[in-house]
Amino acid sequence: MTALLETRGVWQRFGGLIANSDVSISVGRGEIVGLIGPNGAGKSTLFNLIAGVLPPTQGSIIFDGEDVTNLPAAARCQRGIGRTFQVVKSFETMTVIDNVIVGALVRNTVMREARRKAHEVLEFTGLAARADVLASDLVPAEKRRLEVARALATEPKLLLLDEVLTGLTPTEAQTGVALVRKVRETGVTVLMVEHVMEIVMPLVDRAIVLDLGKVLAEGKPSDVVRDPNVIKAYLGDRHAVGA
Amino acid sequence: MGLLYGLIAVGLALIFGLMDVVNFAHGEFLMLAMYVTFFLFTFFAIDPLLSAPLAAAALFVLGAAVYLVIVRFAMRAKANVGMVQIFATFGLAIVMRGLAQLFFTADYRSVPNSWLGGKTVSVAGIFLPQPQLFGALVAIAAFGGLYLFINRTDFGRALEATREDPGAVALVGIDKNRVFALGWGLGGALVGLAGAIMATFFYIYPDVGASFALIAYVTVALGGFGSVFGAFAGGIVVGLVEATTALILPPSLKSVGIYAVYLLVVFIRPRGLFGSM
Amino acid sequence: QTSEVVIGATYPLSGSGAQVGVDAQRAFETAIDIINNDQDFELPLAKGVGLPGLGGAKIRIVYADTQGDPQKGRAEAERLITQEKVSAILGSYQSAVAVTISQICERYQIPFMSADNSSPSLHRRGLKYYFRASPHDEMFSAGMFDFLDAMKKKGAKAQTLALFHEDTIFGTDSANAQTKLATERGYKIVADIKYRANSPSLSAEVQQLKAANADVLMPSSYTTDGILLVKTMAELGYKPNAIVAQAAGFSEKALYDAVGDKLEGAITRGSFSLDLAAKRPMVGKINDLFKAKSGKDLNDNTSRQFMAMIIMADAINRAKSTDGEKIRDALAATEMSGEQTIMPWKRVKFDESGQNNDADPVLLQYVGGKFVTIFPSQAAVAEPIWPMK
Amino acid sequence: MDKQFVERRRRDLITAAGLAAVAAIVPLFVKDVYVQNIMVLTLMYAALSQSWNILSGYCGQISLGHALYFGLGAYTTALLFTKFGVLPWFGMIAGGLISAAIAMALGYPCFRLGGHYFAIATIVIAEIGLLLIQNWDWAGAALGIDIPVRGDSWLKFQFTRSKLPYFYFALVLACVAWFVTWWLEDSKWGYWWRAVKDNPQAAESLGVVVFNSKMGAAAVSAFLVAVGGSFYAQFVSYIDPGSVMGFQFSLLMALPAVLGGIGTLWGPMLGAVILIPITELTRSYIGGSGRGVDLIVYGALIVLIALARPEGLVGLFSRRRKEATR
Amino acid sequence: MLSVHEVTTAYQGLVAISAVSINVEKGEIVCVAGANGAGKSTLLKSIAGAERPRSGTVTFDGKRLDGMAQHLITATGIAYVPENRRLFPRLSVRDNLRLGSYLYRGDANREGPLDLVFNLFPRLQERLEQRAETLSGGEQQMLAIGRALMTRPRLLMLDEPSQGIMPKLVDEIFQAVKRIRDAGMTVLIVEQRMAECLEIADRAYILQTGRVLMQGPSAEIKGNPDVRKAYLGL
Ligand SMILES: Nc1ncnc2c1ncn2[C@@H]1O[C@H](COP(=O)(O)OP(=O)(O)OP(=O)(O)O)[C@@H](O)[C@H]1O
Ligand SMILES: Nc1ncnc2c1ncn2[C@@H]1O[C@H](COP(=O)(O)OP(=O)(O)OP(=O)(O)O)[C@@H](O)[C@H]1O
Ligand SMILES: CC(C)C[C@H](N)C(=O)O
Ligand SMILES: [Mg+2]
Ligand SMILES: [Mg+2]
Repeated sequence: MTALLETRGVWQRFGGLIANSDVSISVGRGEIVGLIGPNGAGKSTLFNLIAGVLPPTQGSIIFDGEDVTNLPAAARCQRGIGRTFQVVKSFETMTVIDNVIVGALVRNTVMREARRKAHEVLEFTGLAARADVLASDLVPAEKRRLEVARALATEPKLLLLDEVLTGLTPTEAQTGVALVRKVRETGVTVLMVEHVMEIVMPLVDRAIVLDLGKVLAEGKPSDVVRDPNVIKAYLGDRHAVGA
Repeated sequence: MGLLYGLIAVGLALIFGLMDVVNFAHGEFLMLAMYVTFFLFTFFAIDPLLSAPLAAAALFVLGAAVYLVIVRFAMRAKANVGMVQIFATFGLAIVMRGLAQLFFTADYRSVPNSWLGGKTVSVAGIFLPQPQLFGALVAIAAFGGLYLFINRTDFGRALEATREDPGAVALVGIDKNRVFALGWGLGGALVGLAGAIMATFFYIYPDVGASFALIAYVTVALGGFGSVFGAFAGGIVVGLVEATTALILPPSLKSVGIYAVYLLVVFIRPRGLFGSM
Repeated sequence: QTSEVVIGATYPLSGSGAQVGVDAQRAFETAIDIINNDQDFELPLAKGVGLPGLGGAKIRIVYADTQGDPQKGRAEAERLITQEKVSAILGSYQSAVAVTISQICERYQIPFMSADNSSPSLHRRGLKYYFRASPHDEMFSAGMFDFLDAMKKKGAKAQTLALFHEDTIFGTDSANAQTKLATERGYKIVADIKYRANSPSLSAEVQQLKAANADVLMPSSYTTDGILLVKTMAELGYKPNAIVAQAAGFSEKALYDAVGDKLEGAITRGSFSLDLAAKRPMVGKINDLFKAKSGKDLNDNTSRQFMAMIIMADAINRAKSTDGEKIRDALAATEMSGEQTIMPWKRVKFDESGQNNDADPVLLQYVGGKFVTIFPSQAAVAEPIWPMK
Repeated sequence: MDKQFVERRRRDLITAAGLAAVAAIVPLFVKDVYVQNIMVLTLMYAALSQSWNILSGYCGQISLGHALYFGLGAYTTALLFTKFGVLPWFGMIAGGLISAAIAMALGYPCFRLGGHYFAIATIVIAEIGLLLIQNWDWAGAALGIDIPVRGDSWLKFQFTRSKLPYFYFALVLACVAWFVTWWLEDSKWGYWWRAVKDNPQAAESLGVVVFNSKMGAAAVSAFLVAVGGSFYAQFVSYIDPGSVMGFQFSLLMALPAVLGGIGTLWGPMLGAVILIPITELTRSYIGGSGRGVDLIVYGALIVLIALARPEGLVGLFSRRRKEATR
Repeated sequence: MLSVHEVTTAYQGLVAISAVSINVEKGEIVCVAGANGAGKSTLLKSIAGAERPRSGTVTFDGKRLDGMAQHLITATGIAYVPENRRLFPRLSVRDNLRLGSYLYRGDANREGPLDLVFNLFPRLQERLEQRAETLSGGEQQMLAIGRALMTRPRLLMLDEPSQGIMPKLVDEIFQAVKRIRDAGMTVLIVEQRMAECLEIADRAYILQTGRVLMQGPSAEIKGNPDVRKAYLGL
């Protein structure tokens, strides 16, 4: 079986700055892959390239066997790429349920269906109680959850999660971890960025480490955290001991 | 002439561009400045050139007051702040016209002969009317001053920051109301200057602002919001386009030329010539 | 019987035409003063109090603001008719607004008199209730060309013309009439400049006028653009040989207050001439009455507004009724000699389309700070100065 | 919760039907033509503002050039009728379609522009339209078009004295505009539009084709406004460029929605019902003085409403409703 | 130094914190912890003047802060880094930092704290001309803290500063907080990462549904079995 997502030699430059340089990664169907790396390593940029916010300066992106490099974001969503934004972008003047309905409309053209789907997703993500609240009234953690809900409502094959589990107490984070597992069980492949090792390590099947725009390391989480380069660039000494 | 559009536009650029607030009463500010100049001239025989600073001061007060009394509250809107501001200032424009008609009557006025009025200098066969020439000089000086003020001082930076996020400037100890009131005051003062110069060669009546408002907006947008230099460049472009389209198109269509240039520019550069936002 | 007759007046009382509307109010008040009180003038209804035909009923006027908008003019006319129960309507400065007001008047069978609208199309729409005592643009223009013909005969240089007109109904109609007459009578139009009304700048236009350098400059502009035109001309160093203007701005005091010093010798057509006061003393006295109210002399517009009220009141008086149809019939039967007016007209008599074809325009020249009548010869008090200054 | 939503929509619909029914019988009691005239204008502005609201309120593309579509509707109808004898009913449809087509053609370059640049582009385009018509002799140029009224006729949609036919047409127009909004509000388009307004980038990521959404909104909005323009031409039976295509008109179209509550279902209606009578009454009853007092009163009212209720007057109602359900 | 007394704050009628009292002494690092929605951020907002308390008092060095305009509170020496950072997105990193020293416009040494900032976050120095909105998530967090330091606060309030920061830097930030304290400032910090936070904090408060559930020296809190279970996930 081919990989669900593949990036082939992807580059992204911002003026003189190289945010992604020759990134080739692949994500298999049904995997949960962690994308980690220092601040400013280019993780969110790579997400933007995969989701179609930006065209890569160079390289191509293959999704589900199709070259989607030149497709706009909306078309990629229709093909099954769902994403969240690290800096949340809720529809502030709309209620939570309406936010999610927008996502649900991609696959449900009948309003009633879309609404039902949206409720289902809210139930699933634990936002049901906040359905009729305006998105602008949510606290940051809830907004991040709304990002996930909206993306899930598009019924993606691949879900890109950019730091959606930050700002949670360890206990709450466990609920988040469970949620991601549940998502995977429904057949969705997950590629996630997260800095909290306590969350990432037990959750992901595989970790890819970016540093300075390049792939620094890749492999099983337990191996990756022992990689001296990763420790030096990313984890710091304490985690070296901890892991 | 272009520079004058520029000068009128620069007041707008300040309020509109730098603060991201639309002032639909801009033309009425200009009208008021012209009346101030007119009355100073008729009652105290103060030449428009001398009264320009007085008009600027009067309009500074007006600008700051309009912000503190009206715009500040319009900005409380949670959604569509822009539209609320547009209509609050639109209402204000109507009120100002009404007040002008009530107090100054609907008569057309004009400052008969100022020191410069009606004189021309001829440079290499091109006639340059002195008032406009002087206006151009003032405009350049005002632009220069404002440019330095905005780009080199803390106030300029504070103004930009306040526009970006009025709710966040308190985090660094800036009083947004003070900054905006000052910004409006300055915008007003520039219009005051423009009005005083305009009064030397334009007629004055309660609705005179309408003739200029649209062209001033286009000038700012053409140059690009948030840029003093842009307003300056916009003014020059508008002046040039106006003069040249009249040669190709019937004069009644000359503003079509300006509008077309605006569209052309923003279709190619969606933020105007020098816009940052 | 009725003790008062209500007449409506629809004018722009705010917005860019407000000044004319406000002046019109003073003109109407002057006329009503004369009608309602006992005054010794050779005008109809001046002597005695009120309208004798209606048992001495007095005239009351109701103003409505059109803001220069046809739709608003229409609504106001309808309000005046249905709520204020006016017997007739006078108006309306802008011809576009007169179009809708006259339509409404037609529907309600209430007479409408154009005091100061000059678009020739107005009386050609087959309306029964439309009247205009004063000349329209074609008549005015004909007067102007009669004058030019006379000047040419005297050997003056008046062969090439430059038209300068705004892009409104007034400007367009005026220019159309002038173009037609120029071709008919063998003049050459070297520049025909149509400009946008209330432009912020007329430099480009004036440059073109200057380049064309016609013998006669013929502007059709309101006060605002008139002032700007003259100032711009001075600034760009353009001094035309002669100016023969289609009134409007060029008959307004405001324009001469502003730029009179640059207009020595400018000529404008008009329907009124203060010089008439020499022959007809009441003209001077009425002018004084008006001046006391407004601080201005009667001019092209205010004199016509004044006369419109007198003529309408006269018709109502003869109709002995406030009924629209009867007033209309009385108006249609109007036969007023020139002496009974303050105008240099032959007489007031309406043709079947409601136009008075015997209202001759005059040409006035601005000399030494006031207007002097220079044409036609029977009204003239001085020889034209040509070229100007 | 879903039930609540369905109920709210049904309640909106019933309220609207009720209001329409009440409005429909009002002229049977109010015979004064002046008041009827105000009611016609109110309904017309309500319809226009409701249509404007679709593009600018829901989809967030602030247009200050809708006078263009209004004028196109008015001119298409009037020209077709006076030059070719085409009945205004067809003219209305033609005007609507032409406007929608032009709106989309203009949208193509304009929708790339953001915020003020877009708004000014709309102003400028409408102004160009105005100037072109003003200089187009065949279309009457500045003289405008005088539509000859020859007695009452439904076919030609002209009536000499009676305002009732106009009233009912305006009522239908307002109802249609409202209903279209109501219907679109809970449709794919409605959600897309609001998403595009709030955050285009997020909308794209959720499969919303932002550009198409804007185009759709522009077409619907322009079509309805043009029908309003056709109506206006018939109602006033005289049009000239300045009075149907002026910039003021674009503002007046937006004003009710802004004061009532931009991007809301009821805002434009509420705004028009309050604003238009004020506009007319201040002019008629205090405008006669010639001293500008009416402007002062009218302008001050606008300022006050804008400041007292920056979110729009509908806030007055919905807040109360929210509290009632709490 | 800072004393919050019985403060109640509500959003549109919904009470978020009720009668919360806390104290911060000069030179202390105080940690406030609690679940999502417990009211931690609301507490900081109420002190900083971003929300107006419904009742209760806030005093800072004997000065009443409640009811004072937010910018004046900043001027008294309290710097607040909100959860959502509130940078000036289209201004450069340099301008964002410079605005931080707005209060010291006339001061010759206005950029004094810059050394400390660059020392803590060298990344910012590399990115001086970049617009704040294009920074990566973590870089934005650094800038927000940096800007706050530029106001030369006596009391620094941080709302979840470790959010979005890579592990290596999280430790550094906590160390930095210590250094900041050692540089003479007092720190009030809201954190989810209680374990790390308690390590550096002198005292801690735990909020639950808008009330103070527990308070005491860090060691004591850390040892509490309920806390270990509920908040440390142990
Ligand atoms: N539009 C842009 N212009 C210039 N530089 C940019 C732009 N967008 C991103 N960058 C820079 O590119 C680098 C990579 O940014 P990116 O957001 O991908 O980092 P990241 O790995 O997601 O980091 P973090 O974990 O902090 O979120 C950063 O240094 C950032 O400043
Ligand atoms: N702007 C707002 N409008 C309405 N309610 C709000 C708003 N901000 C916060 N709340 C509510 O106030 C309560 C406390 O929120 P607060 O942000 O203080 O919690 P927190 O402890 O900081 O949570 P977190 O860990 O998610 O940051 C929550 O129930 C939240 O829903
Ligand atoms: C010369 C003017 C008095 C013309 C008149 N106002 C009109 O437009 O009809
Ligand atoms: Mg990132
Ligand atoms: Mg919080």
